[in-house]
Amino acid sequence: MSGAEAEVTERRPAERDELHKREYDLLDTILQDMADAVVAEECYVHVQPRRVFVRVHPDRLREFIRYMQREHDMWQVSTLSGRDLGDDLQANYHFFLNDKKIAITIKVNVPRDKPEYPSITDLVPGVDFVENEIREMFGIVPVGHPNPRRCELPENWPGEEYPLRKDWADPRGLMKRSKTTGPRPKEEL
Amino acid sequence: MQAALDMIVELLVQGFWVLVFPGIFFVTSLALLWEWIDRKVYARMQNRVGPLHTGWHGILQPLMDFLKLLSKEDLTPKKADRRSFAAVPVVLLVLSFVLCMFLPIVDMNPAVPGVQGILSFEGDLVLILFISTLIALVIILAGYFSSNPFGQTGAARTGMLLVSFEIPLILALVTPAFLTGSLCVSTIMYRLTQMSPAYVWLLVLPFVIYLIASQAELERIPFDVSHAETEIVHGWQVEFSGKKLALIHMAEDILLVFSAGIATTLFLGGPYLLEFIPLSIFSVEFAAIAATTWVGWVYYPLVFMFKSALVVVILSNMRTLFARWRIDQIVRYGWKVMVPLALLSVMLVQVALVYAFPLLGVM
Amino acid sequence: MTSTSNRTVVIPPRVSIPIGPQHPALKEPAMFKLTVEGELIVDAEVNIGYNHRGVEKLAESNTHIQNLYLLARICGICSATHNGNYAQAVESAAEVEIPERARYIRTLIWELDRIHSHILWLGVAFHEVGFDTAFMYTWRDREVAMDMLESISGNRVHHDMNTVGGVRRDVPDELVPKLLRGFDKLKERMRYYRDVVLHEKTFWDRVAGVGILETDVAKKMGAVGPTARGSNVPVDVRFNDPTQAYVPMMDTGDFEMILNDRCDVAGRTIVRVEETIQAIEMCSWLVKNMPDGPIRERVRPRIQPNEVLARHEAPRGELIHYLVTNGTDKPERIKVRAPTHANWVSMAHTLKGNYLADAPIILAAIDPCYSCTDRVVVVDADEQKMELVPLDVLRVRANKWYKENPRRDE
Amino acid sequence: MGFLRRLVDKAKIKSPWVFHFNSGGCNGCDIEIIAALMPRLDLERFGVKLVGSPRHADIMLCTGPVTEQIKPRLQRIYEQMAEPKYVVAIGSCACSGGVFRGAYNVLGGVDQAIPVTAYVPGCPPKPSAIMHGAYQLLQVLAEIMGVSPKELAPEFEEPPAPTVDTTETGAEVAQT
Repeated sequence: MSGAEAEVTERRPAERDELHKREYDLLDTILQDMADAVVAEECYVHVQPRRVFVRVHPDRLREFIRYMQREHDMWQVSTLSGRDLGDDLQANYHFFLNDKKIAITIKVNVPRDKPEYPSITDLVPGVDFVENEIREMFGIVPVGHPNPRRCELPENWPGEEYPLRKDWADPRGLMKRSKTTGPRPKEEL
Repeated sequence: MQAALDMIVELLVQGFWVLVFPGIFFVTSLALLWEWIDRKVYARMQNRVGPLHTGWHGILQPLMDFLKLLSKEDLTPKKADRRSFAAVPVVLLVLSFVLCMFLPIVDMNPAVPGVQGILSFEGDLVLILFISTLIALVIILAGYFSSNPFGQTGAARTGMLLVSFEIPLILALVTPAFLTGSLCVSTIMYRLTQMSPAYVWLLVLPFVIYLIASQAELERIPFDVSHAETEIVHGWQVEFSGKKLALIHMAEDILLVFSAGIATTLFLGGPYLLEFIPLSIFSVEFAAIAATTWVGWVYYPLVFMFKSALVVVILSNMRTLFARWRIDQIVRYGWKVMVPLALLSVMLVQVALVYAFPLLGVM
Repeated sequence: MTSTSNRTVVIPPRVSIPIGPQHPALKEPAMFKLTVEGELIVDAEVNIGYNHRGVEKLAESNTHIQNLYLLARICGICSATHNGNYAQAVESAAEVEIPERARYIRTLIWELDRIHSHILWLGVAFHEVGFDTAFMYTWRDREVAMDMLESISGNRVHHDMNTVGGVRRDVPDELVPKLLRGFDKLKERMRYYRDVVLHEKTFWDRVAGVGILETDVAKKMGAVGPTARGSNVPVDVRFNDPTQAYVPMMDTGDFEMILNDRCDVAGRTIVRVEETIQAIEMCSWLVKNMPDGPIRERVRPRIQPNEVLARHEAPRGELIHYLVTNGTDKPERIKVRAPTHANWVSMAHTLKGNYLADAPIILAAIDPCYSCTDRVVVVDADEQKMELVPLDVLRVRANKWYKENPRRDE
Repeated sequence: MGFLRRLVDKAKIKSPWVFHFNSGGCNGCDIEIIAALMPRLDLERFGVKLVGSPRHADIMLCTGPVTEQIKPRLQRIYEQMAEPKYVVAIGSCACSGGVFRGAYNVLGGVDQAIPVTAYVPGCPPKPSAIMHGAYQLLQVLAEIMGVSPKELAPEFEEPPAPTVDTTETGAEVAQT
């Protein structure tokens, strides 16, 4: 599936014991309804209470979001966090099902050379600027975003540099913490 | 030769009156004193200490602010119209000095009965109202000259505010003129002191209206929407700095002195205090001594300062108690409440003068 | 006021008022481009990129312990929440159970932080509206809460109370009576401020009916915290997804979520004041039945590879830490989603259609904490026929205007 | 004229108008600056007044490690201040970049962007520390101006340091 930690994966599935019953019911309904859109072996219920992780194919993402909004009344969007898995880039949408009290994370993997996937801003307006941020920080481009623009990086930031990728090194080099440069001389300011 | 000498002496004496005692120097020091009182009351009402370390309990703080501003660098935005940008503070200061000349602090010309101000003449009440409108106009122009979007919005707001509070101010100031039938501030004040107390009850409502309207004229909370600190930074004053800012702050303080002065003169009986006591020794002999000898020169200003200090404390309390209103609420409140109230008080006075008082036999 | 109903009348000049990046109303640098028609705000545009410090990149080169201090410095007012939530994330990644007393102390610090943050916000709201006397009074009474925080954690703002596996300092028993007395004093003052908020006419005029955010719009735009609860949206992590000492507290059942259906700034104000009183009751409940026992658990610095989503109810809303560990003592990826970040879209929506004078109070209504957020959102003007100037042109025009007003006239 | 010159110099010390600018900090220092202006520890006793526009101010209180995006604005605001101007860097972020030193978007300290006169370290410095910093700055300026610092604030006594059991004393101190 992805990068270095393939064998020691960070997935910690929980047993199907009584504690995680509600989460497993939700996961089963999802797997049963949307079997083809979801990568089955990567969806699991986490040991931590009230957490479900699901991985979806990029092209079926919008359909999956509509299904969740229709079936499970998913309206509370939390955020979108990007990840660099070595040869793949991953976008995780975090939602919270308010009535079932379960936090569901929808993962979308995109290849590094062609990092695009359909944007869902029109379905969920809340993610409008988080998608901009992921485009700027990771280079993952949500196609069809209504208002792509420069987010928090300064104007003079070079276009194709993506600071949060693992392979990006700070051109100025991490300022050595201990070395005290002292106040810059007056004329240089 | 003798006439020339007399003329020179006369000039010097007049110069002393205008420049030093009841004139510019006295009014400026009074302005600094009132700003100190205002800041101290505002701070103490907020459980704070207020300025403490400059002079006795911070009394020199306004003076220090003024001197410091004078010594700072003076900037003019390139796009602003330089000459008029520099003219605005000077015009404001001159206008507020002229306004203060009409206040009867010391008896300037004994010929006319009662204490007369330096420039008191028949009809100076109308001139006062005209100059206060002129000041509002100059403030609006100052906003546009500074060519700063904050300045322009601040000037537009000041315009709306001052226009909507001009009418209540005028009606409140004109009511004492109805009672006494004269248009000279000093003679109004003198005749009011002679009248029976029944007339004083008619002045209570105009006094309240005047206080609220002058709070709006001086643009203080709850009406300081034009240079509201949090919305548009310092409104029309945002581009002024250094000497210009010092002059503007001094002009504002002098306007405070003038508003408090007019309130004491027309509504609180001007520089007379002991004369109101019914005992003959006070109302007759003391009034005569005060009117003629040097005692008046000390007693009248002291009473004047005491009464206007009271008014300043009232205005300062208003500042602490209220939040700032939005411009549309102020304008709506101005037209829907203040103007009808002012008209009502004028009608009340007319009805009382024409019908009620002759019936009750009040003279 | 020119009537904007019939278009034939002369349209007032469209002035673009830049509030910020330096503005007394905003305690932090944020650039709000309000396009104003006369006094009505037609279009609001938020640019908060001034605060971006690259915290996430920095966090990846720090160990977990160092990250605790770094993440606490993201936001000065809600520093205990970032600190506590990251510690909670690392502990659930390591799947370690921390002692009961440590849970209670961590939750006590969270609630105390909520009290001081809400009172601070109440003071700033009074200041935005020009009610400076109440601003002074609220901040004076906030000193009682600050002294309590200082006596427990040693520092007024950044407490750094938590560590991986528990809490760093204990609450000595002789401090408990003092805390209880402080809570009573705070509760009595907060009741006084609730009356001031409800009955002070000049304040109520400025807050009622301003900044309307309907319930469904709040849901769609992803509003969180008191901003959402002020529009009747049941969003509160303490009740929906309780962790630490909230679990026993919710079982007692005498606390319930505070909602208000006014949907305007007044609603949010009432929710925050009620929440402060509830937080004070929670604190006294925590201090009264706090179990004894150890306050720390030994945890090996190398955390097993794990993927955790830690959620916590910060004073401003739902805070999310998405942590991925990779077996070393440094996090592989840490994503911090601060609550104010979620409120930007809904806040920009509420700005439209209000007066310019209301802008500060609406901005303050979501209790913005720009240091938590460093992103930007643009809201287009509604379907009026006026030509909308795109963002870059506005920025160029703003820079040109700045250049034309240099400090010195040549 | 010597007396007038000395009086004006003394005026420059006695009424320092202050103006606050946050260049990307965590606003912990900002709330402590405002807490220093509050009833418990009132900075206005030195005549300090918080003004909103750089044109009116003498001292700029700058907090936060300067981020890349805000540096041009910070320098432009600094230029807009009228001439005898001083900058006080409040908080360890402003002094040296603090916790955020080394991040790719942070300059690391206000002195990398504008000349700084005084530093108040601490994360965040307590209000009494900010007050002490302000008082020290005024004394230093007094020496530069040749005004004897003694009568700067003759009866100035150390602000009441909050003792450990402060719940009720804190309130009492605030009440007085």
